Amino acid sequence: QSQVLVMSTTTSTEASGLLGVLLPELEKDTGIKVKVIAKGTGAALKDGMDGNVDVVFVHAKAREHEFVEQGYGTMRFAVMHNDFVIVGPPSDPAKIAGSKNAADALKKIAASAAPFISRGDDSGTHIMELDLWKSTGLPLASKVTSTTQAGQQVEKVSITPADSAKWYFSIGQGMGKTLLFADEKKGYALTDRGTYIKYKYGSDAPVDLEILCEDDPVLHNIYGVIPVNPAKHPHVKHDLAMQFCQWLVSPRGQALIGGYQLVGKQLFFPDAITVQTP
Amino acid sequence: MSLYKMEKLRAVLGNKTVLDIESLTVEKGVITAFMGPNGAGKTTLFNILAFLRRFHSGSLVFDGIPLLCSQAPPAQLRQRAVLVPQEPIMFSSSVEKNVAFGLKCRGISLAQRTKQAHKALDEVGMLGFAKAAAHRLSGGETKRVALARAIVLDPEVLLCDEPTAGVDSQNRIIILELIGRLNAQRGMTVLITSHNAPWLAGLASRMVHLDSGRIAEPFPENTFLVHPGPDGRSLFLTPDGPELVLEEPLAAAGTLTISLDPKQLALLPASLGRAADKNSLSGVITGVLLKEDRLLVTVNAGVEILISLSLAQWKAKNLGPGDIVQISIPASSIRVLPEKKPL
Amino acid sequence: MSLYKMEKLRAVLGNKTVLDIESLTVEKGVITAFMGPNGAGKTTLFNILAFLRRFHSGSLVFDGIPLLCSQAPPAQLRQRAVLVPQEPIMFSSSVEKNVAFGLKCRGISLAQRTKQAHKALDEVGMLGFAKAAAHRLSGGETKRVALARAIVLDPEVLLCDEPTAGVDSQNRIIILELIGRLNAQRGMTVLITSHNAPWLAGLASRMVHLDSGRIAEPFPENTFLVHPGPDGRSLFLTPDGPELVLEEPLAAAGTLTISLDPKQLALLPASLGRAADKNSLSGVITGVLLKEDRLLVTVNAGVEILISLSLAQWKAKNLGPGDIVQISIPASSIRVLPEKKPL
Amino acid sequence: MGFFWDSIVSALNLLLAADSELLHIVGVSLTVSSSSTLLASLAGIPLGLFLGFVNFWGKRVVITLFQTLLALPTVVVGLFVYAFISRRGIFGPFDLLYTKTAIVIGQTILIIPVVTVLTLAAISRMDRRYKDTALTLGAGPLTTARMVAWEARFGIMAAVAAAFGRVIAEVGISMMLGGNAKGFTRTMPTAMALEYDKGEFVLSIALGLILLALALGVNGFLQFFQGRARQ
Amino acid sequence: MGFFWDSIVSALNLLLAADSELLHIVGVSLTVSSSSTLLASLAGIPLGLFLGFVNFWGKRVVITLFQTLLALPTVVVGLFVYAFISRRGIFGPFDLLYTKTAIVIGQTILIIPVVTVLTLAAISRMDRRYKDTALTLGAGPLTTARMVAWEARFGIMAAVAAAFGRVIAEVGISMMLGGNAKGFTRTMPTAMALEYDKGEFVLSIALGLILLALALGVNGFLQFFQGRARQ
Ligand SMILES: Nc1ncnc2c1ncn2[C@@H]1O[C@H](COP(=O)(O)OP(=O)(O)OP(=O)(O)O)[C@@H](O)[C@H]1O
Ligand SMILES: Nc1ncnc2c1ncn2[C@@H]1O[C@H](COP(=O)(O)OP(=O)(O)OP(=O)(O)O)[C@@H](O)[C@H]1O
Ligand SMILES: [Mg+2]
Ligand SMILES: [Mg+2]
Repeated sequence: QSQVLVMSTTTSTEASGLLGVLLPELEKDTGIKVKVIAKGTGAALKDGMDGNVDVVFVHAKAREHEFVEQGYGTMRFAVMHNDFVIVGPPSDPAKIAGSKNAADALKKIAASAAPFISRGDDSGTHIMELDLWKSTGLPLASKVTSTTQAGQQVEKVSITPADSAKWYFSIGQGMGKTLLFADEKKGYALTDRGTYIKYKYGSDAPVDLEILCEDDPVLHNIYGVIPVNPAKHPHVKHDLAMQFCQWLVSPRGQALIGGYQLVGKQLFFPDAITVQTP
Repeated sequence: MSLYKMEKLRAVLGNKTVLDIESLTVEKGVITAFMGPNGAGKTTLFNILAFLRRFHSGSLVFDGIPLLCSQAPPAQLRQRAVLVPQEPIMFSSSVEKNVAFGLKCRGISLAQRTKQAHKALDEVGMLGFAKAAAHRLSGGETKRVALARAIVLDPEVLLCDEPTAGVDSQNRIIILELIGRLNAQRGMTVLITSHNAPWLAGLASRMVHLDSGRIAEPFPENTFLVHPGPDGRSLFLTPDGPELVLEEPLAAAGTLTISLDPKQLALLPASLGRAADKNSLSGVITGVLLKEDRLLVTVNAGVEILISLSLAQWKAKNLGPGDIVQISIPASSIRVLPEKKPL
Repeated sequence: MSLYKMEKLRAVLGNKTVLDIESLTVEKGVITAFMGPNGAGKTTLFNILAFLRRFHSGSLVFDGIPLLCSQAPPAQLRQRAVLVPQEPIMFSSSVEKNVAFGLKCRGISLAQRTKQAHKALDEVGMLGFAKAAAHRLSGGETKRVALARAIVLDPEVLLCDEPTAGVDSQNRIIILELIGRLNAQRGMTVLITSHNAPWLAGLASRMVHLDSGRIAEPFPENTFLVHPGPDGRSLFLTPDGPELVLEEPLAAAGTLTISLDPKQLALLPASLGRAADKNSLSGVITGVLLKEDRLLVTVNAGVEILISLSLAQWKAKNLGPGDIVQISIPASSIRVLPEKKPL
Repeated sequence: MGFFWDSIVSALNLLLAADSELLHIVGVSLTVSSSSTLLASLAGIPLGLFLGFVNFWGKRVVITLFQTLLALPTVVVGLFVYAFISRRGIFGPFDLLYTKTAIVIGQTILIIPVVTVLTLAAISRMDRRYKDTALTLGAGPLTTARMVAWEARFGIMAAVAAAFGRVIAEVGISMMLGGNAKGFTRTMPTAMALEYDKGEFVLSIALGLILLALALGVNGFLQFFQGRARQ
Repeated sequence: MGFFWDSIVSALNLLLAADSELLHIVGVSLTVSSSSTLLASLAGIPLGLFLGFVNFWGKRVVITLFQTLLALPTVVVGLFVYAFISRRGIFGPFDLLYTKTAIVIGQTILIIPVVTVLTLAAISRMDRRYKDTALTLGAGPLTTARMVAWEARFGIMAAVAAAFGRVIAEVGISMMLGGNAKGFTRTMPTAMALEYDKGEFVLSIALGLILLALALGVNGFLQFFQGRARQ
């Protein structure tokens, strides 16, 4: 029982099948069993803040740093990255095929008013998408919802391109659902490459979408792992968590990550060169 | 000694006053019969006296214990009075389990309660059905098992709401005998309702008549449904039968109910009167019954008419069953009964 | 003309043969009464004859139409025969809507059916309840509305399963008269059951006796529950009552039922016999009834005993109500009745 | 428990702001779930009555199957309907996927067994005499069924209420077939699921409270009428 | 429809392989949902009986509230329980979050209203004479309630069946409180949801079919006993 580590992570690590390869090896090497709780990045981090898990494995760099700075995590290990691509229907009504500039591509999509499907769920992908929209310089609409937290009014801002009601679909679902939606609506979407490969080549009903924009350096998607701080939650298994993180960034872990392939394509690129400390 | 004491007891169902009893006492150790037409409130009263329903106002005292109309009836009193309802329902288990149920509630052991249940079933002639499914019995069988289910508890008070309706003639006698015996031997207080006046009269020490929720005079004998003639004064006992003439014309039309006072009717040998006379019917003596010190003579004149005579009067006439006679019906003996309307 | 024709009709409920009729015919336009103890199968038979239940084997022909036991009863025949069940249930709407329901099924207009429903309610004396909630009526009221609900349809065949059980004495007469009238005036075929032999005898042209599902001889009169003495040969009519002695000792112990053949009993003036004699009881004549050509004399000897005499025999004795007499009960007149067991 | 207090305050704030987005979501929720409840009742009540009244060979098996379908997972229903209405499916040309209609179809399939089984349970306990009375008075099978259903109306209403409760709070099918598209097919429960995914627990619960308030309104309304009908 | 054919074949393959992972998931599903059904029945049936029998001020309001709770969203239940059992909650030290116990707690809360409302519906249609008979024969309130419940047993069984169907196919609470952790708290529906997320539709449906087969087994078993009890 004491060898069981509880980890919350984003759905992509589990849904891509990566953990299915890593964890059995981890158990062989270290005897650590990992209880995986997969959810959205936001919820996964929240689990860490509440001390429900021993370690978090997510991809939202800015929020991860914040997490460590606020003392919820002891340190962040950069583990790997994959990249985002913009996909769309083969007919490509916005004519973005071959583009290497994501912001440009989005501008064209907005101009053509072709359907664009957004995750709309505050996930790493969604945050990336919003950053891209901001960098296009197009007018953005923001909507404020106020809630109360600990008695304080808190305002939540949600941002969409302006005047996009007809073509911008914010569906608040996972990556796979977003691709299915885009397929159905013959629309564009920002996706991580892994999920796209899975839905394009590894599915019983492959989506009819093509990669139309890739290789823009801003499209990198970086995964990090953070042990939860025992100073905040004394019960967490910090030692085990550290052991797990170190195994992930060790040559052995990194090799497994780099070697993982889906339908013959590499999905994740090992990143663990530097170990950052707060 | 009085067991139930009611004063100004009122019960309201829906928005209808179903029971409105000025004052009534039921004695301990006695069989009291409740009679009255449909809707008189007998079942409602029994439900209240079995502590199953609240009443609306007034006072009810049971064996010195006053009951409040504002509160649910006290549960512990239910152990002392058991109701056999008018339309009993069986739990869907075996007959013997149904009969043993009350004993189980009283914590009697299984062996003991099976024995007692079998004895009670035997008393109502249903022992052969002990293992049968109780909820599939016929109407009369259900009635009898329901009685067994109550008497097996040997309660202080037994309330039987029409215990013999639907019961066959042979078992009716058995049941009546049983009820009489429970009262005579164990001193059980019995309250009973029925629409069969003759046998109730034989069984009960006291008859209470209810009508429209009130204690009332007993309903008269010799009651007939009649069809008024076009003039509003003549009445026909059957569509083509004998005609009676009233003293005053009727206000209303349509069929109505009348009663003939048996004491006011005169019985004459056929030779003395003429069958064609108004208010005079001819018929055959079909029965002579001695009741207390009077004779009740039944004459079949198309319908059966009852005439009450003193023993001396009867002897003087020298008549017997099978003789043809004339009945003379004075207009004053005809009473038009009020139509029943819901309160 | 025969309306229902049954041959070897068998009905099985659960795993009990409830009905097993060799052969029976019910005539058109006639009132046929079905009598028999509880559980005889009357209700089961009526349900089959109203096309509500299947039978198990044998044949049933209705008005020339053969019915198959293998198929559900044909729905269209139900329009021709209407059942008033033993324990009727009301739809939870008003009384008048309940009565008008069948007319609605027959596509009669609202105005017309309300009018007819009111007329039928008037006939059973329930017009005052037209707007009342039908499912809240008292037992007897429900019975009467159920009858109105059937007769308003003016069916070819009316099946009444105990139409007067629970109905008050006044309305019982009204209902019987009504049933008689429907038959006499409209030629309606009526099948009726009841446990009240006397009035059924007056109403019906034919009596059919059922027992344990079979057509049977009528149940004998003078039936008593008796308690055998310790020797197995003496019987006590009541625990401390008169004693009867059998010719042969009994095999079984426990209470049992006997019948005394009214024709074998002898009636003697009190002076001629001694009350202490075995099988001789003394009592008072309480009634004399003429039935067909014989006289039925009721003697109260602790229990009521019926003696049947010819008119000549009676005249010769010169006895009358109120006289004290001796009844002599020959051992041969005592019949021990078989106990009823479920089939 | 400051958390729940926050949620209540937030719920009130949301309501007071009468946010047009919120109103749209509430509207979609109500339309979709009342439509599917209505459709499922139109199918399930007659089905339940049929199973209760008509005897046929294999009836027990059919009843068992319907009882089994009480456990119908939303993913199965979702994928099943998806296979028909996605662009590649037979009904693809109707362009139904990711519309309210699609949610209604899926939810209706989901709750037909609920309505059927509970209707059957309600009428199978009814006194047999209701049926016999209707039949002997000359009612046809439909009228007879209607009379019995009327007597069992409170049970059938409970069946419908259970079905409505099931769909108004339903997430899976609404997500899969509706797509949770903001301004189009987002319902209260999918909005809640989204806020939860984002870690916005307070907002999620606030929406849940509004949903319950809504259900309370609907039920209070029905109770009121039920109370009047009972008199 | 080759899709469904594939699913059926896959389901059979999975079953034939008697995959230990699959067996574990099935085990978790059955344990969790039968526990929560049992607990909810233990609470909901007496509650329904209580509401059916005991008159008190405000009873109609309480019934309306329970009817409203039929629409209880899984997210609300999930977050509510989460607030108590997460490390920060009062019961944090018991370490319940992401365990089977947590799912059972949440599911029990979810279906107590279902059992309560449907039990109430079942007994409120029972002939009043059952109650009166038990009372006059001297039964206390508990025995009386038990007798009436016995007479209404088929209705109550339908209530329990509906509740079981609800939880065996339940995703939201199982995800939120169980965490869908493989080898620990993964249930059939959460496994299906995961496979669906991964785009493994065939596998997802195959699991759904196995789930339905399981439910069929449970129901067939109950029907069998019900049939015997009816005789
Ligand atoms: N819930 C109710 N609402 C309105 N009226 C009612 C209700 N229950 C009973 N009644 C009426 O109250 C009256 C008395 O009913 P009750 O059953 O006490 O009569 P009863 O004397 O037992 O009649 P019966 O001889 O037919 O059995 C009847 O007229 C009946 O219609
Ligand atoms: N489903 C059943 N299973 C087993 N036995 C049954 C079933 N239904 C009825 N019976 C039995 O069949 C017999 C006939 O019942 P039925 O109701 O026809 O009698 P009945 O002549 O109408 O009696 P009553 O005079 O009491 O009304 C009864 O002994 C009853 O117990
Ligand atoms: Mg009564
Ligand atoms: Mg009968």
